[in-house]
Amino acid sequence: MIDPAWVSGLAAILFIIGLWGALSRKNAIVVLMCIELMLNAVNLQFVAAATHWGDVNGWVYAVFAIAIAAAEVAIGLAIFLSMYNQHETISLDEVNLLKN
Amino acid sequence: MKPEECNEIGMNCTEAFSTEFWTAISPELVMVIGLVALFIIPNLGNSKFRIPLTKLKIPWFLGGKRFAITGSPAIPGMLATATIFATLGMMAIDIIDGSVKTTTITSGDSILFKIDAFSRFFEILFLVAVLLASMATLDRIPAHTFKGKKSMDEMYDNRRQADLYILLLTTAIGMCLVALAQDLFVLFVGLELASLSTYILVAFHKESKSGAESGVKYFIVGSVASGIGLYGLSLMYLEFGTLQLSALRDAWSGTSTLGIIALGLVLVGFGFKVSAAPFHFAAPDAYAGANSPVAGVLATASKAMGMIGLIRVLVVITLPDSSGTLSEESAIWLYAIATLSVITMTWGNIAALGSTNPKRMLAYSSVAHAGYMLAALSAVGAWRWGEIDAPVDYAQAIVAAVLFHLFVLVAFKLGAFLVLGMLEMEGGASRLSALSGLARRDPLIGTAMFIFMLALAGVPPLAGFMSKFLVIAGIVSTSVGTVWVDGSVSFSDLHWVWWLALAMFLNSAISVFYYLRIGVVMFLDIPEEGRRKPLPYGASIRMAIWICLVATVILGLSSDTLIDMCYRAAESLDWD
Amino acid sequence: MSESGIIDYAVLIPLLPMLAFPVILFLGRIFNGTPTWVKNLKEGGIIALTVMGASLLLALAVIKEHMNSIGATNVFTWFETHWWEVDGALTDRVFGVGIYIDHLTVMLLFVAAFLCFLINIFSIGYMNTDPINDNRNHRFYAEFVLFCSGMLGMVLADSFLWLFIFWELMGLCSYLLIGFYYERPSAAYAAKKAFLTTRVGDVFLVIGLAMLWNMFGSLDYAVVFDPVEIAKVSSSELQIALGMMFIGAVGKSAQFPLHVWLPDAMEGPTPVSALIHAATMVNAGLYLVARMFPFFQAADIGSLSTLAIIIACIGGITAVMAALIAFVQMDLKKVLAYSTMSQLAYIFTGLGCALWFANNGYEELATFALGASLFHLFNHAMAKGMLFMASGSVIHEMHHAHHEVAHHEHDDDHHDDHHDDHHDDFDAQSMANMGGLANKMPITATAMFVGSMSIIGIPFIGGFWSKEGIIASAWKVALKEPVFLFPAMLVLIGAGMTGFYMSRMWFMTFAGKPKTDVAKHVHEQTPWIPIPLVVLTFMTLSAFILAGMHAGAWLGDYQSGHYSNFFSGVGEELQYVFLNDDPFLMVLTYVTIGLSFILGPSFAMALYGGSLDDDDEAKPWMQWAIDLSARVNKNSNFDNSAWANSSLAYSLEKRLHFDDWYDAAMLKIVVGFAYISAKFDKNVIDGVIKTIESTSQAASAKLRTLTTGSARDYIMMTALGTLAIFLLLWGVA
Amino acid sequence: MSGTQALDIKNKEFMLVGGLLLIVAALMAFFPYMSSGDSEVDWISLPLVGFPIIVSCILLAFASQESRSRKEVIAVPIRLFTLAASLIPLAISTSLFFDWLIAVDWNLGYNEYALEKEYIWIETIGVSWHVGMDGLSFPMVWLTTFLIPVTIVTTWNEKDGATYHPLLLMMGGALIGVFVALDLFLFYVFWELTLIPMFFLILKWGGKDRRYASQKFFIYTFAASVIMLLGLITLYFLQPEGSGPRYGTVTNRTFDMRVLFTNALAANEGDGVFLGKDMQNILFAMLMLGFLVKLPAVPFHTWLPDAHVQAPTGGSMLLAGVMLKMGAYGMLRLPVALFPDALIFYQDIIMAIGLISLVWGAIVCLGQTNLKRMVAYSSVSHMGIILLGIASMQPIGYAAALFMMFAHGIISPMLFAVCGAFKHHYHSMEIGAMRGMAKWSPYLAVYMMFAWMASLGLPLLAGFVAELMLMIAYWHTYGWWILLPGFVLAITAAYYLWSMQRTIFEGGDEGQPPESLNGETPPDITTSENIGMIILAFFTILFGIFPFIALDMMGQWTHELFLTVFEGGGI
Repeated sequence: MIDPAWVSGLAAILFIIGLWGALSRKNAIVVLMCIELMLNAVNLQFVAAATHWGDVNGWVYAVFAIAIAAAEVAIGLAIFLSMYNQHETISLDEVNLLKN
Repeated sequence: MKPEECNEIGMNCTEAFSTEFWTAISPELVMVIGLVALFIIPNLGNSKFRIPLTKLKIPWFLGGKRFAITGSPAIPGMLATATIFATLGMMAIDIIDGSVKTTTITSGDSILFKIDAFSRFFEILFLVAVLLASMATLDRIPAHTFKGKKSMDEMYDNRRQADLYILLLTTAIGMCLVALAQDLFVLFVGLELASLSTYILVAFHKESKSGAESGVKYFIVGSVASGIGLYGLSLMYLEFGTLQLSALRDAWSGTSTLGIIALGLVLVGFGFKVSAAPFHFAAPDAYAGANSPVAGVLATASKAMGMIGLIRVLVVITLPDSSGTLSEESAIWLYAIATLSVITMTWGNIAALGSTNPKRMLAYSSVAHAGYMLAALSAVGAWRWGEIDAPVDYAQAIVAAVLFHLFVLVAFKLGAFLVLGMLEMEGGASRLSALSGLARRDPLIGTAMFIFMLALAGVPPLAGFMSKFLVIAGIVSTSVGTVWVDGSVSFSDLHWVWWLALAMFLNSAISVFYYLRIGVVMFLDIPEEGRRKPLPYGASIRMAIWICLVATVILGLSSDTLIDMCYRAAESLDWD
Repeated sequence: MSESGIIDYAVLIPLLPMLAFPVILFLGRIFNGTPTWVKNLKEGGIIALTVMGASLLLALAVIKEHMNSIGATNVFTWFETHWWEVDGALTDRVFGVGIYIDHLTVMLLFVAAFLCFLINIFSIGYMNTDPINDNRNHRFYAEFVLFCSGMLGMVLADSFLWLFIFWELMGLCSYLLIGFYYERPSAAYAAKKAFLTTRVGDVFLVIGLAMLWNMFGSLDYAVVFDPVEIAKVSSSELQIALGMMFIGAVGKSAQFPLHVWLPDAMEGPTPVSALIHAATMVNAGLYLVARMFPFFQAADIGSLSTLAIIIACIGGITAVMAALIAFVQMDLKKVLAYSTMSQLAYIFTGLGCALWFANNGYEELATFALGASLFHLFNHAMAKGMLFMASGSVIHEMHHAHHEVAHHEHDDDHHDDHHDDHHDDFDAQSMANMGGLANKMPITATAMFVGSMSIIGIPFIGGFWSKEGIIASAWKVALKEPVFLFPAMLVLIGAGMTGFYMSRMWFMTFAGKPKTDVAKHVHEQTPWIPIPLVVLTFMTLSAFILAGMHAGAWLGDYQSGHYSNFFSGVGEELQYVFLNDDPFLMVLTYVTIGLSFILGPSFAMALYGGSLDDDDEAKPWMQWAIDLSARVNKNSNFDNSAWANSSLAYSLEKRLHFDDWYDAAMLKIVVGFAYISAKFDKNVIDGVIKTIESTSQAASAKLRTLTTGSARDYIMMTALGTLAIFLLLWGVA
Repeated sequence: MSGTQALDIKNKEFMLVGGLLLIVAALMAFFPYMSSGDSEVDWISLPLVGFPIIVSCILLAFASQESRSRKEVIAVPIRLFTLAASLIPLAISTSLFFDWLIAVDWNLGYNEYALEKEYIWIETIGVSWHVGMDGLSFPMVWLTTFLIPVTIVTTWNEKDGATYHPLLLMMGGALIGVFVALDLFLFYVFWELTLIPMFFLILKWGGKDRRYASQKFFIYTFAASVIMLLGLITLYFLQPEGSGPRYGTVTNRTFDMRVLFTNALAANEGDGVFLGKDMQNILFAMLMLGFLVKLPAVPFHTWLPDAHVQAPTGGSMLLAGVMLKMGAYGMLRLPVALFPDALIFYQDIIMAIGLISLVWGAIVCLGQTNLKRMVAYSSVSHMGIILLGIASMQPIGYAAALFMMFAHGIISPMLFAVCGAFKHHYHSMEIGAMRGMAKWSPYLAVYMMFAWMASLGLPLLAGFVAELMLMIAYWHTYGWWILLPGFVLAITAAYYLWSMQRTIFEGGDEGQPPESLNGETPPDITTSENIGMIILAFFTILFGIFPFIALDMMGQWTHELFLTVFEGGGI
């Protein structure tokens, strides 16, 4: 069995990659994917921690987190769609009518 | 914790899905029922279901040509309003005698929910906010939905009416979950439910550029923030092996590095919800793009939801016990929150100073208010970490002040958004000039708006003054502690959080400037071209504004009951 | 000490005129222009006269009652307050309002009430016949009675506080009456100047009062004049306090260096000049200084001498300076104004002497000097009141004559052109336009003749007695205190100068040929004007009798009974003046007489004398003087052009530049500074506030640019915020 | 659509229902225990404070619902009604003053109040509706009740009177509330409440720059008063905990001033120092800051000229007449009495501020070209006298400060009434824009001269009494510094006389009307202005000649203050 520490490390790396991606990419879809990456890191972490503690709750948390992520994707894509309809772009940098 | 155990220590425990469980959460159940009804009722029609292979048609009622009565565009709103009203009524009956029976809902070893004064208080707060918002949208479809001018009838035929109320209800349910949750993850799930609903609500004007844009921004930043928060939770789980509040509270140690990292990440997650600087950036954009009642809900209920999280994490989990053994090294978040509070309130106020979009201005002012509440939380921290000799009542009073502030915010901040909502009904409220001459066009609404502004600024005897007053009084009381025993005090004896009170006061002095400007514009300026006529009627939104107005005044004049309620709510948290 | 009797009604003396003030004002406002109001009530003049008559009668009754006794009564308590003593105890302090009557009060009360009444009569003649006053005479009478109230109240007051209160009331009325012709810029300017200049003095008076109060805990005469109390306080402090109060007196009595307002005050109607700026109000300063007498008596020997010397010196300087300026004035009233200033200065010198004597233990000499001073005050008030009224009569008739002449021309030239535009450059007050009026205005000329003689000090007439007394006193002090030589010399020289300018005035006005067409048409008209002139002429001449009572007896020993045998008193007085035991004083008398009676008038005759028109003949008691002047003028061939063109003469015409300097100081320095201050206030003090506002607005704009509108930046900020939280958490942990 | 039509409720019904709700709520909130307690009639809460505010709210609500064209029609009855309503407090306070009809014992010791009434308001934090009056507050209460009807009459013809006059009435109620409050919280509530009607008065009826002025006025004074509030809250928590009806159930402290004073007096007794020297100094400074801005004292005065110049006549009259006195009242009520040791500590600073206000105000007056601005700065100057009185540490100085408040409260409204009438009839505020006012407007000229003279401290008018007492006290404490106040007396005369010279006087036979009139003949003042000003003039004279009417009461208060606070405090 893999030491949960390694998994946590992986989760951390995933999270950082996700975060980095979220703040460096312009494409909304890619950003959404990066957010998913962050959530995946969370899942991994939960699972690893559940293993570490031998606690069933962790797995439940992970399942719930997956569900949340799924809902988020659905909603996100819908919103992006409407953005695309209006702005005809999915580049986050070009959508800045509202500011100041 | 086993039910038997918790019964032993005097709590009323009940296992999930047991009979008692259904009674205990009956108010929330009403909402769920309402939600289901909202799915079904507008869709009732004359469709028939043909039993396969037969010609027998059984009336199926879902779909087809909608019935005139149930298909009326006014129905979803009324249904949602009635649902929330009923829920509120049930909760009110629950607490009418002043004390909430504490019921703990467990699932196996873990405590899921706890129905106590604290959670009931917040539930009422959320429901009032959502109720007002749904009332305000009753006889109007959110503005900018139609680009072209359409008749009211067409607007009412808009099927999205139902969507709006469904989302409002899910938001309410999510928020109630947050209030009830005794497990950080459950709390987060509720938070996500509410968040996801609000993302859609913000982006509800998908037909307009600003609607879509604000939705996107709010969604992306919100998701990142909640992702960070969730990661923090997972780290916390990794470190302590549980996300149960009571267990975490016992396990929490300020010396654990992973714990501190987790705390920081969780703070970011909730910080976004309360729109604390620098996590507030999406808020002004979101408020500006969303329709006003929804923005009002974001600024009040959503903020309160974030505040629940902060209170749970900061006050319940990470506050050291009274033994003081952990006192010095665990004063970990005191400076962080204090710094954050000063930055937040100053940022909010300064930014609002020059803002010419009333909605953005209200958004920034909401940021500032978040700062005030964070300052209050710092005082709670100082109570434990500042070697202040004061009983627990002091800290409870501060938390009560925060609760009071959150509650009355619903009255005047949401009220202000509702007034803007009225303006949106005749086309846009994104410029200051939209408000010009409002007092002349409609003295009642103008006066109401002015009173909301004064309340936001903290002018007595309005509710806004009372709330600020209580918060500051809380901070000062902590910084003073019980030094009076000596009869003689040196100024240096006071804890440094006293300066937070000063910062708050200076900030509210700055804030008067922009609140007052609204008043000046309303009372002095000449209405814009094309906005000379009185405002459209809209009985229910007027009613909502009136409720807000009366509450703003009454909660200022006669705040005793509410303070009491807040105090009891604060007391019911786990102190020691 | 309260007693019953007529003194209980003394409060009515100032109160009646004070109550008449609103009555006249409002009746005038309501009935303005109606025949009854104009004809029968003389636009309020009759009401004023009635009130003043009542006051005079009451005053006479009070004087009769208290001629030889001190009377005091309390009217009401103004207010009470408390004082925290040095030892921490609280004591009650009462500010009362009351009446106090002693010899000084009696004297001034008579002067004030009597002259107010007479000048009221004169006013009815003077004011109501001048069309320029139509519809505003009620204002005049209202202010007039208010002034009288102030004057009477001041002399009757029982404390320095109420003295000051009425003093200021007079100041207000003076302001109002000088500015009576409000539409004239010169009048407005003069009114402001008068008020402001006296205000400067008043400020010091208030400070003096504050100091005095702090020393005695009260300002009531009954308390502060108590020798026991005076002995308790520090003399040096007392001297400063009294000095401060004296500055107030300097302002009110138009002494150097606060004298600038008095000549300008002649912008007011002539009755006002007569009443306020000659006969009564300017005496207030003298009254105040005379009131200080008990302090000087009771204080340590010599401890207050410095102040006495200062008072005398101020008097001396003013006496000569004013006389010098009077040399060159062409305006009839201005000459009288400077003469007033000069004569008041004499009285100040006399008071200075009296105070010096009192403080140095020479009781008798002090009484004498004080008596001489007050007697001069009396004489001067009577004579100068008369002179002003006479001058008013002249000016009034000149105006009338001018109107007639102008109308005549108009009627000849343009029959249809009827508007009143003869407010041309003709100056009815300039002596250059007069001349030869002696036969046309016999009563006026006589009055002025007698008045001038009294002021000059022609032997046996009015002011002669008192002036001799003052000069003698001054020299008597000078023999003991060398510093006093300065004022003593000045008053002596001043006597000669008085002779010159008063004679000059009379000769320029009444002798010689009429200098203008207008002067030929002058004649006396209304009966109201001569009455007071005649009365006062007799008053002035009868100073002989009063002299018999010896002014000294107005003070101190009340029981000596000088009234019973005033003829022997006259004998004593004559002997005192002309055949004094002290050869020095005797010589001094004759020197004075020589200067004032011979030298001064001779020069005046030489320069300005001349006979009347051939067919005119003045009354015999004046004709001789005119003839004499014509002869002197013819024989002397005196040429004063060198002197007239000198820079000194120019300076004198410019009133020694005092006004210019004061104006410059006020306008350039004070107002300039005020303008700068106003700018500073607006731009710097308020600028700070504005800067805060603009800075925060700018900060707001800056801060809001951080909200770029790009979601990526928001995420970035969120990440940065996360880092910041970590840092903060770590910093602690 | 049709379904929602039935739900449409007209604004009026909303107003009716809501208004009733509000009134009921207010009554419930304020007087929960009204029926209980002693049987004595409460002459303060409703008649003096509640009545004006409630009446004006109702009138305002009523007027706001009328259409624009109807507004002029209803203005007349509303004015009359407002006037009648404002006379009721006046009648009550006057009869209290002279002990007619209502028996009042004004012979009070320190920390004793007449007509004291107390109802618990906010139980949780120990706030009660505690009102009462003593020698310090009662003259101000009377002044306020007196000024309200006078102001209403003077500005009878102000445009949009249907809302203008009720606002004045509301202002009066709030101001009275400040003076009668015996609870720190209540005091602060009314303190801020006064801002709102004044804000509207300036905003809606003000001059050209009213937008700027009204906001500046509001923000400046608000900013200062929040600092004061922080001081009050700190003070609140620095008191011993207690229990009882006045004490908060949550905080265990009370905002009650009587308790506060009792504590402070007990602590200050002898050598004791309430809260300690350091804390006293801090709190004193914080409280004073709020009061100094309100007063206002240099350098915190710059809101005043702007507010005054822009404010309508009635607003200016009340602002100068009563609102500025709130600052002085607050000082005497709280910091001076609570922190005598700090007072000694700051004595010279207070004196310096007072002196600077006095001198600077006067000098700046001299440099003004705007009549109203000049008068505004003269208020700054006169308020300096109050500070000097406080710094003098003599009962007579305190009495001077009190009487100055009172006298200035009568004189300055007249000053502003004159300015207002001038503006009204001459359409200009520039000094020297015209000459010879006495020709066209003799009444106005007379009132102007009267007011100016009263303000420059002419004896027999109210202002003099205070100046005299101050000079006496000041010499005692600060000696030759007295030359500066003396200098100011002269400068004050200078600017007033100079301005009169350039308005009332001069102009020749024809006069020089201002250009702003475009050749029309200026009228004299209206009857209502005349009535208002003559009332003010009458009282100026009355209190000038018979100051004891008000001063004895003030003297009594200062006596008690010194006896109890300073002597008892062992200073």
